Amino acid sequence: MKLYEYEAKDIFSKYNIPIPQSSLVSDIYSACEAARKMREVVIKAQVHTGGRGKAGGIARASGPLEAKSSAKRILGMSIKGFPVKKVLIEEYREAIKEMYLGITIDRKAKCPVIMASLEGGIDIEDIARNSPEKITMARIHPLAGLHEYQARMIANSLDRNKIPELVDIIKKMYRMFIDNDCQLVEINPLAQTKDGIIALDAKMVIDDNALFRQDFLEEETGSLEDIARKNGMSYVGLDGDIGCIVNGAGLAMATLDMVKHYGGSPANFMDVRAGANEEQIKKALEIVSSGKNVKSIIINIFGGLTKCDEAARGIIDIFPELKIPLVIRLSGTNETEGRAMLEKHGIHLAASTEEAAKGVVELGNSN
Amino acid sequence: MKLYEYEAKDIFSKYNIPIPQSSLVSDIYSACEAARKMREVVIKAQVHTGGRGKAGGIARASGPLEAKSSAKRILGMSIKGFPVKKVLIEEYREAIKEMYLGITIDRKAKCPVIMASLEGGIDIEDIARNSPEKITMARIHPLAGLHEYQARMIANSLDRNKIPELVDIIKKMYRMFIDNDCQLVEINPLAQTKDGIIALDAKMVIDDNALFRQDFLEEETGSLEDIARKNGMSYVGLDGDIGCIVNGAGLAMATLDMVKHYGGSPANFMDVRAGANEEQIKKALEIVSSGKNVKSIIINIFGGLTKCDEAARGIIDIFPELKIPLVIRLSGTNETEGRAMLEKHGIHLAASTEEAAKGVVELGNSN
Amino acid sequence: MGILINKDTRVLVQGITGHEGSLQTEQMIDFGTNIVGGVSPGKRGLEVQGKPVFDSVKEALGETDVDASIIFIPPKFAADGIFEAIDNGIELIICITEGIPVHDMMRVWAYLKTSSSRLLGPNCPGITAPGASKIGIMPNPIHMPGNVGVVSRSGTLTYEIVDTLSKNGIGQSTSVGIGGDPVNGTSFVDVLELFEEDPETHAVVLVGEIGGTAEEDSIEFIKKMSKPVISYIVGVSAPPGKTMGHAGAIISMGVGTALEKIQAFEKAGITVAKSPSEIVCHVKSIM
Amino acid sequence: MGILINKDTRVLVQGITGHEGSLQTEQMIDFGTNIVGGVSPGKRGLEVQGKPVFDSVKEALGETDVDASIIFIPPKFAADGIFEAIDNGIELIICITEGIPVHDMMRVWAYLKTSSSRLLGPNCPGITAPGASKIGIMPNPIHMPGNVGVVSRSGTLTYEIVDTLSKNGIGQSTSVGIGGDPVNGTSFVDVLELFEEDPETHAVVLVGEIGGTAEEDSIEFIKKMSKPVISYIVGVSAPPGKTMGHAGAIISMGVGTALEKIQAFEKAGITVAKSPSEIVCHVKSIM
Repeated sequence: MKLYEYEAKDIFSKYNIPIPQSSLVSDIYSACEAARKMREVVIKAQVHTGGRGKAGGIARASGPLEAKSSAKRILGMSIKGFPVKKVLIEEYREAIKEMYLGITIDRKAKCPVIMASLEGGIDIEDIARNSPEKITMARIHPLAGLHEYQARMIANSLDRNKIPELVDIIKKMYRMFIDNDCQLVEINPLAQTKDGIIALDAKMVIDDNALFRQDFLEEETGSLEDIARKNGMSYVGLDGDIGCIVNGAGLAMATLDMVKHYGGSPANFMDVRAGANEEQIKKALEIVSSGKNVKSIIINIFGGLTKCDEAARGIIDIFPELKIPLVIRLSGTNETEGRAMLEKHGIHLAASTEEAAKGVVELGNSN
Repeated sequence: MKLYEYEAKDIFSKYNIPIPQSSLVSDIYSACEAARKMREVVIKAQVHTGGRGKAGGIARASGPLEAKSSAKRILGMSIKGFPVKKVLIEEYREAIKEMYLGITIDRKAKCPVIMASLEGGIDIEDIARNSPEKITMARIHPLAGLHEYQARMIANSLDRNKIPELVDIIKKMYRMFIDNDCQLVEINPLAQTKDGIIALDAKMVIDDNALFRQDFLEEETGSLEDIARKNGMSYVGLDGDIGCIVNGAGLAMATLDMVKHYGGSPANFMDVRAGANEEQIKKALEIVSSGKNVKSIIINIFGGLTKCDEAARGIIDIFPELKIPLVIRLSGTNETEGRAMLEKHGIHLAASTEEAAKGVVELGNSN
Repeated sequence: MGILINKDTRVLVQGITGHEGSLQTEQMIDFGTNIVGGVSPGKRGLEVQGKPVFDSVKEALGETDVDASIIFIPPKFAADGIFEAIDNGIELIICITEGIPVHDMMRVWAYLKTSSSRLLGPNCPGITAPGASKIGIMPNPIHMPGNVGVVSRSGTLTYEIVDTLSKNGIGQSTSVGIGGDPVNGTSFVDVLELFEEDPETHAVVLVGEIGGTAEEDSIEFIKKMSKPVISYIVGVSAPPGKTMGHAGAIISMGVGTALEKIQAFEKAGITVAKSPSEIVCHVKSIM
Repeated sequence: MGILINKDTRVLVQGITGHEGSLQTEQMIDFGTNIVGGVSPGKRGLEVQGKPVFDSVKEALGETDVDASIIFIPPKFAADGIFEAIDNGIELIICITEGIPVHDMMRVWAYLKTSSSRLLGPNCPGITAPGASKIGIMPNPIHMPGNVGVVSRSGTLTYEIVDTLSKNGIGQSTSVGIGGDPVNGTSFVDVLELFEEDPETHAVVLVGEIGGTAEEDSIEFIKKMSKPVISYIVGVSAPPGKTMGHAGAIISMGVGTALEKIQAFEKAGITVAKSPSEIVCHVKSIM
């Protein structure tokens, strides 16, 4: 779960990591009011995507009027498909030097890794790819935690003259990473100003699997992704016209690959997960069929924990209302019962993933 | 550093481990006042020694007057040489069942160990010796910390019907053990009452080496032990008449053994530690010579970090005022300089620990 | 005999009284697995599918020998169950649980390295040795004894592959799901090493997917193997940056796309099948 | 050649710019130890006794090879220094620091076990191979090359024993102080194993003291040794329950009195000397 900059900065401030003074606003009058209290401000779009600067989602303003007009422009924007509903009005702080500091999970070493670079403010992925020697890394033992010497080493790589200040930030940041079950905490840029070191931007991604022990609230956007998640499923919208409902991510990817292989174009990726019941299958069909441009649907279930008769019941429940043609494949647990139920309703079944994929693509071509 | 029961219970209450309501008092009027607020009370001597119950340092009273008279008796007591200066007036809680719960350090396994027994209230050492099968133990990985299943296992061994309550206490107790750098945390008895499980007694020992990062204040008793500690040395009073000043615990023990071997009886054990300087040697002589019954003193220095000439200077500084005969042995770093300085003042030196020990015993015999 | 398990392997079920634990215990017993009992705190004295339930792994070990443990504990307590199994010296731990926080798994991994236990999973379908034993949740009927080893990061896709092989007359020595989470206990290479040593395995089917570098990390070992390896990697159609169903499938820092993996495999001369039926063709052509 | 170190051992000094670190570096250089540099955070570029100072162990390793590290860091940061040495793969770590919190050392010990480093100490006088190298703080002049191995839990008492041996013409192969803290890195048995294997060591003097069971734990190994072991255990006159100078010497739970140790040794047929001069007698009688 991605946090917005302002949410991340709230947490930063709880850990006493220095951040600029700021106000979150969602209308231009509040923006104007907020800017009145500061000398020079930055107006920043709050969206869950990178590159908002390049897209014009960040503006500097001196004075409330200028802030108001910039806020007006930004609040009307949409960045990479994300409408800007809130902006952060933040006190402008001049950076003498911009650095990068981040903590993420090193999948290969299976431990947290702290990364720091003197080249802050820009895309860290580019630096990692093109000049990895410009990144200092420290891998953290998950049981022993961050060693003082490691914090010092990272600090030393950023600024030899600000070691205690940087060590303090690094230690707090690591604590924050652990306490909040983060997959990523990032300060980019971490700026040196005349009044000390300060986090100008803040990014945090929380492990979805750990939300049961964290206080973060999922945003209610009403999107298909959210509805699916609330029903214990996983939905990703794509550009094509074939809806795909599969149990298990691997089989789902295989199904999508196959659909593409036969010349089709998936409209989405819907993983109903292990053990999906009648209700979930029904819900999955509802969600997928409500996706824009969906012209046909493939359902591919290999029952393990998921039972084929449960899946069949879910399909039959919604089948009469459904206006989109289906291609179904059911295998595994209670396959015979499931197939029999569907066939009784005159629903034809494919024998394998490949046959089903081919079938759904042909369906599209014949339309 | 041992904590008093009331200090330990203060910490228990910070961690929300249930304890009886209580007041710490040092005079009988306050004792009376405190007892007025409770129905039935226990008056408990606050001393740094075990066995206060057997010594009469604990009394039960119903009503303020009875409490007052018991407090009067106990505040006048001395238990194993410790005068009772404070008593805890504690609400009496009837125990349906008395259990033992403790965390200490397993030196062999080099990790914390949680111990629990259904036989609470009595001497856990006796149980450990005589019926070890009555103690359930869980060794804790110092980096991984207490696992939930371990807390559950310990809880299960105490009371199958109170697992969540006990798991909660065990987890808090472990946290307390770690946070406070404890060598020991003990609840004996941990009592089951009609209102739930409660810690009736509390014992905590803090690692002296960790006091730099803990808030505990050493008690100011003005004892020779305290004065020595404040001067970076370690003093233990014994029953004999030969004062012993040695650098290093091992050499000190060897010296004491040798003194005993030759028929002498040490009055103390004074370890001036590695790197003792002139001032410390002087202070050590002051402390040791002020001990009661000290008829002669042996100084045994094997200089490593401690320099023999520094030691000699310390001895010479105080020598004129000293009324007790000395036997001195100096070896190691700057030995030649040290010996020369002492000999110039007519102070004779022994050539080895054994010679010095023999010498100091003979000195006593000749008196 | 296949790898890691055989018909004598004595299996303890951690979380046996839960819905899934109980259901899958029944399935495993049907398969012929030697289930010796289960663990469920506070449920000592119960029986599930005729097997005794204990309060703790330690208590179970006081009553019976155990070679392997399978974990059906919910995500919140699953890591603790793994710690308990490790501390009690269980040699093979198979964790089925999906959705364990990655921070928990990093801690488990660091702990595991200090022990001699092997962990399969989490978020995996377990392991099946057809005709001998199954410690996992793969559907019983799909398996067929034979000489192909299957190793996969997926769940249902593994069933699909195993089922396709069986239906085409290709039996398996052992099928292993290593799990799709970013931090798991057993890698492709760990399993490939075992297959390479196993006389009953004549060829290996490796099923990979986008995310991480688990597939790439196995290339050097595959090149040294004496046995043929057929690979199948899914997720070619996945857009970069999207999570496709589980945490393991995040494409980050420019590594881990299916295409990159396929290209790396092909460059190393490893056969890459484009579909389950192509796997069958390749296996038939070499056996 | 003695054990663990020789004249070629390249030594890094962690905490080299401190008072003690600098002083002892000078002494070690005088002894002939191959000091390659030191570490002191923020002091890069300085020189101590002509040796370069680095900000970190990693930085030092970028400039020079290191076989062993000696730690003179104050108690508050000493454990961190050990972690740094372990993480950088230093094979032999000798920690002189006295007064490290026992909780820190328990964490260090658990960490150490996951590595291949050996830790000597803390709160120890280090190790001396007479005529070759000294990594520690034992006074230079007391040593004499020879064939007796010395292993001890004490500091100054070790000097006393080594000095007494030398003055009586008995040279040492290596003298090792394992340290007196309750949690330390190297045990008597670890050192005895090395002495048993070392052709230059013909007999061993073991110096023990009250507290813990380090001495008792070595009995089984001593009984199996081909080389004679003379023991000396101090603290007979210590009253039970009193801390005699350092944390290692607490008598707890009825184990660890000097008398119990002596009796256990004598029961196992191990020679126990009653004084340094008796050690000399025993050693002379067998060599």
